[in-house]
Amino acid sequence: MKILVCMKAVPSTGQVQVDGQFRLQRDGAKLQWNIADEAALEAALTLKSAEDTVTVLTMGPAKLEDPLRELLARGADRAILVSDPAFAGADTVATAGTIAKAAEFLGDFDLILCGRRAIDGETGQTPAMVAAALGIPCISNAESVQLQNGAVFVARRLESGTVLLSVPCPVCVSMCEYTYTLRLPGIMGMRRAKSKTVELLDSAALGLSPQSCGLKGSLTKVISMDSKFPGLRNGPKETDLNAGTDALLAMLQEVVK
Amino acid sequence: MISQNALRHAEKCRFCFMCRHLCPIQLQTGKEVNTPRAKGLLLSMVNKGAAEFDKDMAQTMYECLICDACVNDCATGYQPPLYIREARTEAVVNDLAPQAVMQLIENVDATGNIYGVQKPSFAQEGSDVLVYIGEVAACKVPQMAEGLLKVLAKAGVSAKVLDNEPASGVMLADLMGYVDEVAQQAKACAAAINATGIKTVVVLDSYDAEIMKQRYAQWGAEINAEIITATAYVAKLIEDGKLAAKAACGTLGACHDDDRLARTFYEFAPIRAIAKAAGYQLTEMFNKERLAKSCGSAVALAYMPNIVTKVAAGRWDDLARTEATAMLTASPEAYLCLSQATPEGKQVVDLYSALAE
Amino acid sequence: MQVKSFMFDMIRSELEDVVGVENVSTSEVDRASYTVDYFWLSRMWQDRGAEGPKPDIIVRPGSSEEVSKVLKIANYYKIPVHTWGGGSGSQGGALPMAGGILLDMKRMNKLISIDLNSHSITAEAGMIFQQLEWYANEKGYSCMHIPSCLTCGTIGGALGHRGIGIFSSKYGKIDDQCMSMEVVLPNGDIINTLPVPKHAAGPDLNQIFIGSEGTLGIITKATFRLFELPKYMKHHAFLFKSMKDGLAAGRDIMQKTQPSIMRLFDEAETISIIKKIIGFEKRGAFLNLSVDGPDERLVDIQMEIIKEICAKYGAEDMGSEYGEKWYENRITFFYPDHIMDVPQMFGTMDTVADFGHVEEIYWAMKNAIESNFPGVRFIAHCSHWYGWGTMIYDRFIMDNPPEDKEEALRLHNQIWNTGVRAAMEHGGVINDHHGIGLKLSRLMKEQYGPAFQVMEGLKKSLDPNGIMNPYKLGL
Amino acid sequence: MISDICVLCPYGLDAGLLTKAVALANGAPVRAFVPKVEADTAATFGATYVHALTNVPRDENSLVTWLKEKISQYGCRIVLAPASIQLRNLMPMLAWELQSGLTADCTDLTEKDGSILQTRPAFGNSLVATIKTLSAVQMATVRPGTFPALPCPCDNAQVTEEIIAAPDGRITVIATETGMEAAPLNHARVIIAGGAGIGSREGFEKLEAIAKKLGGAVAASRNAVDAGFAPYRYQVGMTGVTVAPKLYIAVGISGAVQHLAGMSGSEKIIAINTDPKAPIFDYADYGIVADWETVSNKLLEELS
Repeated sequence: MKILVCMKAVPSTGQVQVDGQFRLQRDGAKLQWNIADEAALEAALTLKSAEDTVTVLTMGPAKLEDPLRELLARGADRAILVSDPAFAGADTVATAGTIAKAAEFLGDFDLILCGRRAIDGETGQTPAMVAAALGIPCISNAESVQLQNGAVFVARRLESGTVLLSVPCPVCVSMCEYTYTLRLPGIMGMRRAKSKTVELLDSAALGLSPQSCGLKGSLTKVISMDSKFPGLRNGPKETDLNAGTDALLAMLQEVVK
Repeated sequence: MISQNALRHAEKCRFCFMCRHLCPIQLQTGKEVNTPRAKGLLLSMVNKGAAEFDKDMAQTMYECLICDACVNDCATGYQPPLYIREARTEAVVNDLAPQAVMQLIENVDATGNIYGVQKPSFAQEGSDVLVYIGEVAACKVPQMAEGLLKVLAKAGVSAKVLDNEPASGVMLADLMGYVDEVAQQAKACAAAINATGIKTVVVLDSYDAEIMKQRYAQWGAEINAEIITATAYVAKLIEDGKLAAKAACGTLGACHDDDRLARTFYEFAPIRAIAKAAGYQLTEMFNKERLAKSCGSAVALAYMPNIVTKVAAGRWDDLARTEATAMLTASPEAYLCLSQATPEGKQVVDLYSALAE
Repeated sequence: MQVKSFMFDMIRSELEDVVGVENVSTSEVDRASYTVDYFWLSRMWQDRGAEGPKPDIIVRPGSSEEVSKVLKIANYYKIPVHTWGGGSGSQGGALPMAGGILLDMKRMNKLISIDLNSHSITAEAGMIFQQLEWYANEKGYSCMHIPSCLTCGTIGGALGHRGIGIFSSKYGKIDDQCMSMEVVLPNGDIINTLPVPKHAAGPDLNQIFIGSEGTLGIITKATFRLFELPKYMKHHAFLFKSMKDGLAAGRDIMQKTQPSIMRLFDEAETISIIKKIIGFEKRGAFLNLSVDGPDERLVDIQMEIIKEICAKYGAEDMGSEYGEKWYENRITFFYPDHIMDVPQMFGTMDTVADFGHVEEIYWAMKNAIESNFPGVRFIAHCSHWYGWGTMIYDRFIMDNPPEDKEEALRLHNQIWNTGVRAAMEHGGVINDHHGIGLKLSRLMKEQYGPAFQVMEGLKKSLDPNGIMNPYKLGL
Repeated sequence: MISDICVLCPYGLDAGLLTKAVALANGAPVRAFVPKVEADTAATFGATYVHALTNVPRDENSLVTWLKEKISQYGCRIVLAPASIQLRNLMPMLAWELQSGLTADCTDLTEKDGSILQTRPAFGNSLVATIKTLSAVQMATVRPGTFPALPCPCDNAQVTEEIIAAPDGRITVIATETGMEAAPLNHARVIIAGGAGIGSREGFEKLEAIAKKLGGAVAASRNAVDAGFAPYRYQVGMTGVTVAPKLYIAVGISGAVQHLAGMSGSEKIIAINTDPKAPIFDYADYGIVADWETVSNKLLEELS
C-alpha cells in the first residue's frame, strides 16, 4: 500500500507579518508543522505495515529540508520538498493543482492523508481540491482511520455526531487536530535519516509553466489585510462576588440564546 | 540541527543576561559557557554557520542540571532547557556526546538504569496505593525507599511496589532529549502501572513525578491514576492524623526544596510538615522555595561528579549562613548529591527514615 | 597575537601552572562565548552571521595572587589582557578586540566579610551583584545599588564603568557607595586604596580606578556601604504638559526633598514604552517617583511637598497605582520581547548636565538626530537626578537598518557622533553611567581636550606595555 | 445588483445565508437548492427559483458532478453555501471542477461592481483579509450564524422538483453514533478557560460541567496543561490552538503574553482571578476579582 501524507509548515508564533502583496511573511517567522498534519502523519505511520511505504510531501521554502529530514527520522520512508520561487503566493486552487501534479509524478497512491485545516490560512480546502484534481473521493474531518482487507474504515466527526464509513482505495482523508499524537524521532531514526536525501521537485520537474502556478496561477487574490493585535481593553474590575456573577450570567444569556 | 521552535528560544536568550545569577554551575565554575545566554548564543552561531557543533560544544550542553532556575526567572517565558535538550539529542545522534554520557546510555540499554546494575526490588503487595521508587533510591539511597515504605505501613496504608519496576524515562530524557526511545520507556512504565489497576501512584523521586504528570499524556502513555508526590501524600497522612508526630530531636534543620518541588510543582509546605513531624526545629535558608539553589541531579552526578560535588558544596554554603546543622530533604537525588560534600559537623537527613524510626 | 604555536603552548602551560589546567582554555566554544556583550554592534555582527572578536586564550583566576602572576606573564610577553566579568556592558568595554588573554573573573565570587558595626560589606570582584545584594538582604540590609543589570553584571564590572542603580537619586552612584578596593596593577603589584572613601591624604585613588574599565588595573576586591532595608516605600506618578515643566519640577523636588527613584519620560517615550508596559494611555511627560525610608512620617511629609511642587508646575496627579505598576515592572522592561533587539538598530546616549543646560541639550540632541537621520526615532527620559542637575537617558531607534553590516556599522557610528557632539556643544558630558568602552573611545579627546593628558600619563606610567584592555576609554 | 446568484443547501436551508444572498442580489432573482421539505421556507426568505431536492445522497462526494451540471445549466455565477463540515468538503471539489476561486469561512460578503468581495479571518483572527475572485464563477462558504435570517417573501417563486439520480457513491455508511460532543475548541462560540489557579483535575471537571451547560468548550493555559490539570488538546496560546469565540471566560489565568496571543481575537473577554494585579485584567472587557471556585459554583446553580 502506498500512502502519501501532505503537510504544511506554518509560522509558529502568534505574531505574523504581511508583505507588500499581503502575503504572510514566512521567511522571518519560525516555522512548525501544522498540528492537524502531524495527526495525519501519525495515522499513516500507525497504519503502515512492513510492505507499505509512507511518503511525506510539503510545498514551501527551501529551508524546510531539515524539518522534512526530521520526519524521515520519525518513520517516513520518502520526503518530497515541492519548492520553487514560482510557487510563492499560491492560493488553494494553485496549491492543490501543484500538489496533485506532484502526487501523479510520484506514482499512484492508495491513500492520501492530510490535516483538515492549517492554523495560518485556515481555509481547509486543499485536501478536497487535491482529491478532485486526482479524481478520487475525499472524506474530511476524520477522527480515526483503519485498514481492513484493502478498504479504508474512517470514523468521521460531523455536527450531528460521528459516522463510521468504509471506502475502497484510492481515497483522500483529512484528519482533525489531536486525533493522533505524532511519535517523537528516535536516535536510531535520526541516524538513519542523516544518510537519506530529501527529494526536490520544482516547476520544471513537474512540467508546470510559471503562469499556471503560484500567485499567477491563483484564482483568488488578497486585496487588503489588517491586523488586530492583542490590544489593552482595561475593562472594569468588579470585586463584589454577586454583582460579578450576575453580570457574567447576563453576558452568557445574550451569547448563548 | 535543532527545531525551529527551540531556535526561537535560543535567539531570544543569546543577548539576554537576566538569569545569569541563578545558574548553580556557573556560580561554581565561573565559566561564561555555563550560562543559558552562552548556550543560546552558541546554537544561534551554529545555525548561522559561524560556529561548528563539535565535541566541546556538546560537552557544554551537558554542563547543565536542567534545574529550571532560569525558566522560573524568565518574565517572558523563554526556556533554555528546550534548546539544551535538543542539542543533546544532536550530540548523541552524531556521536559527539561526552564518553561518560555515552557510558550511561549504554548502561540504560543493558539494564534499564543509568547505573548498569540489576535494579534492587522493593516489591511488595498492597492495594491502597502503588509506590514508584525510582532507580536513584533503589540503587543508591535504599534507606530512603525503606523509610517511605515503613512510614506508609505505620500509617496503615496498604502499598504495592512493582517487581522489576520499569524506568520512568526521565534519566534517558536528560541524556538524549525527548526522543522516541524515551517515549517507549514511558509507554512501558505507564502500561505496568495501569496493569495494577490502582488509582493512586505515590512517586518517591519528584523527577519521576514530573515526567509522568507532564509528558506521558503527550506521548500517548496516559496513566489512568492520580500521580502524587510522596511528600504531598505523607504530609496529607500527617494532616489526617494517621501519623503521630515524634518528640523534638533537638536538632535545628533547614529544608532543601529540590528542583522539581521548587519549580515544577511549587510544593513547599508538605516537606516542612514532614520535617516538623519528624521532630526537627526549622529555620530557613535565604534561597528557598522557587529560589532554592539546586544541589545537583543524580544523572548529572553520574556523568560529571566533580562539577556536581562543587554545586552541592555551594548549597551547603547557603546552610552555613544559618544556625542549622542539618540539611533536610525528601528527595533521593538531593540526598545523594548533598552527601558528596557534607561539611564537618553537618548532616544531610532523609526525612522518611527519620519519620519511620 | 602572531605567536608561533610552539611558543603559544609554552605560554599556555605557564598560565596553567598559575591557575590550574582546568581553568585555562583555548577551545573554540569557550572563545566564541566571549565575542558578544550588550553592545548593539557586537549583537548585530553576530546576528548577521559574522565572526566576532575572539580571545586567543581564556584564563579563570581564583585569587588576586593568581591575577598578579598572570599579569606578570602577560607583561613579559606583551600579550593584551581583556577583563571579563558578567559581559553585560553596553559599550563594548569587555570585548576582546586585540585577542590575547581573556581574564574571566567570575571564579572570584566569594563573600569576604560583613561588618554590621560600620555597615559595610566586602567581596571578591567576580561576584554577580545580585549575589552581593542577597548576602546583604539576609542580614536585613541592602547595598541600594539596584541597576537593571543587577542580575547580569559583576561587582568589578559595575565599578569598572561607574555604574548606577535606580535608587541613585538618594543613595548615590557606585562611586559614592564604594568605600575601598583591592586592585592588581598591570605590573602585577597588588595594592589597596585607603580604607575610607573621604580623607585629605591627596587625590582619591578610588576615583582613579573606578571607571577605568580595565585599562589601568584589575579590581579584585571591593568594600561597599550597607543601608538598612527601607521599611516604607511609597510610589506616585504625575503627568506634565511638557518636558520643560517636568524638568523644573524635578529640580525643585531634588532641592527640597530626597526621592529615591525619579523618572521623567518625554512625550515620545510616554506614548510608546510606558503605554506598552504599564498601559498608561494619556499624552504628555509622565513622571513617576518613589520615596522611601525607615520612618513613615518622614516619607509622607516628603510626598506632600512633592505633590505641592508638581501642582505648582501644572502637573496632573495620577495617583500611586501607575507609580506602583512602574516599580513592579521595572525589571520586566529588560526581558526579551519587551526590550529592543536586533534587527532594530538602537542606542542609549545618556548624557549628564547641570540644570542650566539640560533642556537645551535635550532639544539639541533631538533635532540633531531627527533632522540628520530620517526614519530614526528619538525617545528620552531623565532617570537619575542630582542636586545640581540630571541626566538624559535618550534612545535613538531605527526599525530597519541597512542590510549590509559594514553600512549598518558606519551609520550607527555616525548617529552616535552626531548625538554626542550635539550634547557636548551644549555643555553636556559624554556619558552618565553606561561608560565609554569601545563605543565612545574615539570621542574622549574631544570631551577632555588637553585635560586628557593626565589620563594618558597615568596609563603610560601604570601600563607601559599597553597590555590592559587596548582600544578602550581612548587610552 | 448581482445577477445569477445561487445558494447551495442540499443538507438543510441556512436562512441567514439566503437573506444575505437576497440582499446582495438587490432585486435580481436568487436561486436556491434546498431539501424538498424546506422548499416553501426558502420562498418565504426570498428565493425566486427553488430547486426542491429529494433522494440527496448522504455522501457529498457523489453530489459534485450533479451540482456542476446544474450550475452550468442555469449559468450561476455567484455560488454560496453554509460552511458546514460536509459543504466545506463539497465546495472545494466543485470549485476544482469549475476551475473557480473559492473562499472559505467568510465573515462578510460585499458587492463590488457585479461581483463579491469576501472578508475572512486568518491566523486565529489576529489578521482579517479581504479577497477578490478572478475567475468567472465565484464561490464562497459562510460560517453558520454569521448573518441574521429575515423573511422577505417572494410571491412569484418557482419551485422545480429535482430527484437526484447520482451514481451510488463507493462510500458506504456502516454506523452512526449521534450525540452532541463538546464543540471543538476553535469552533466554539463560548470558551471557558482554566489556568494554573484551578489547582487540580477535579477543578477542570467543574469547568467542563459549566461548558456543557453553555454548549461551549473548555480550554486551558499552558501552565495548567504543564501541571497536568488538563489535556494538551485544551491548550490555547502560542504553542496550542488559536481561538476567537464570541465569549472567552479566563478563570484563574494570570495572562502570559503567549496565552494572550492565542485568544486576543475573542469578541468579549471576561477574567476571573483572585489577584487584582493579574495582567489578564488589562486585556479583559470585564473582570471579577474573586475566587474562581465560588464564582463557578454560583454559575452552576444559576444555569441548572
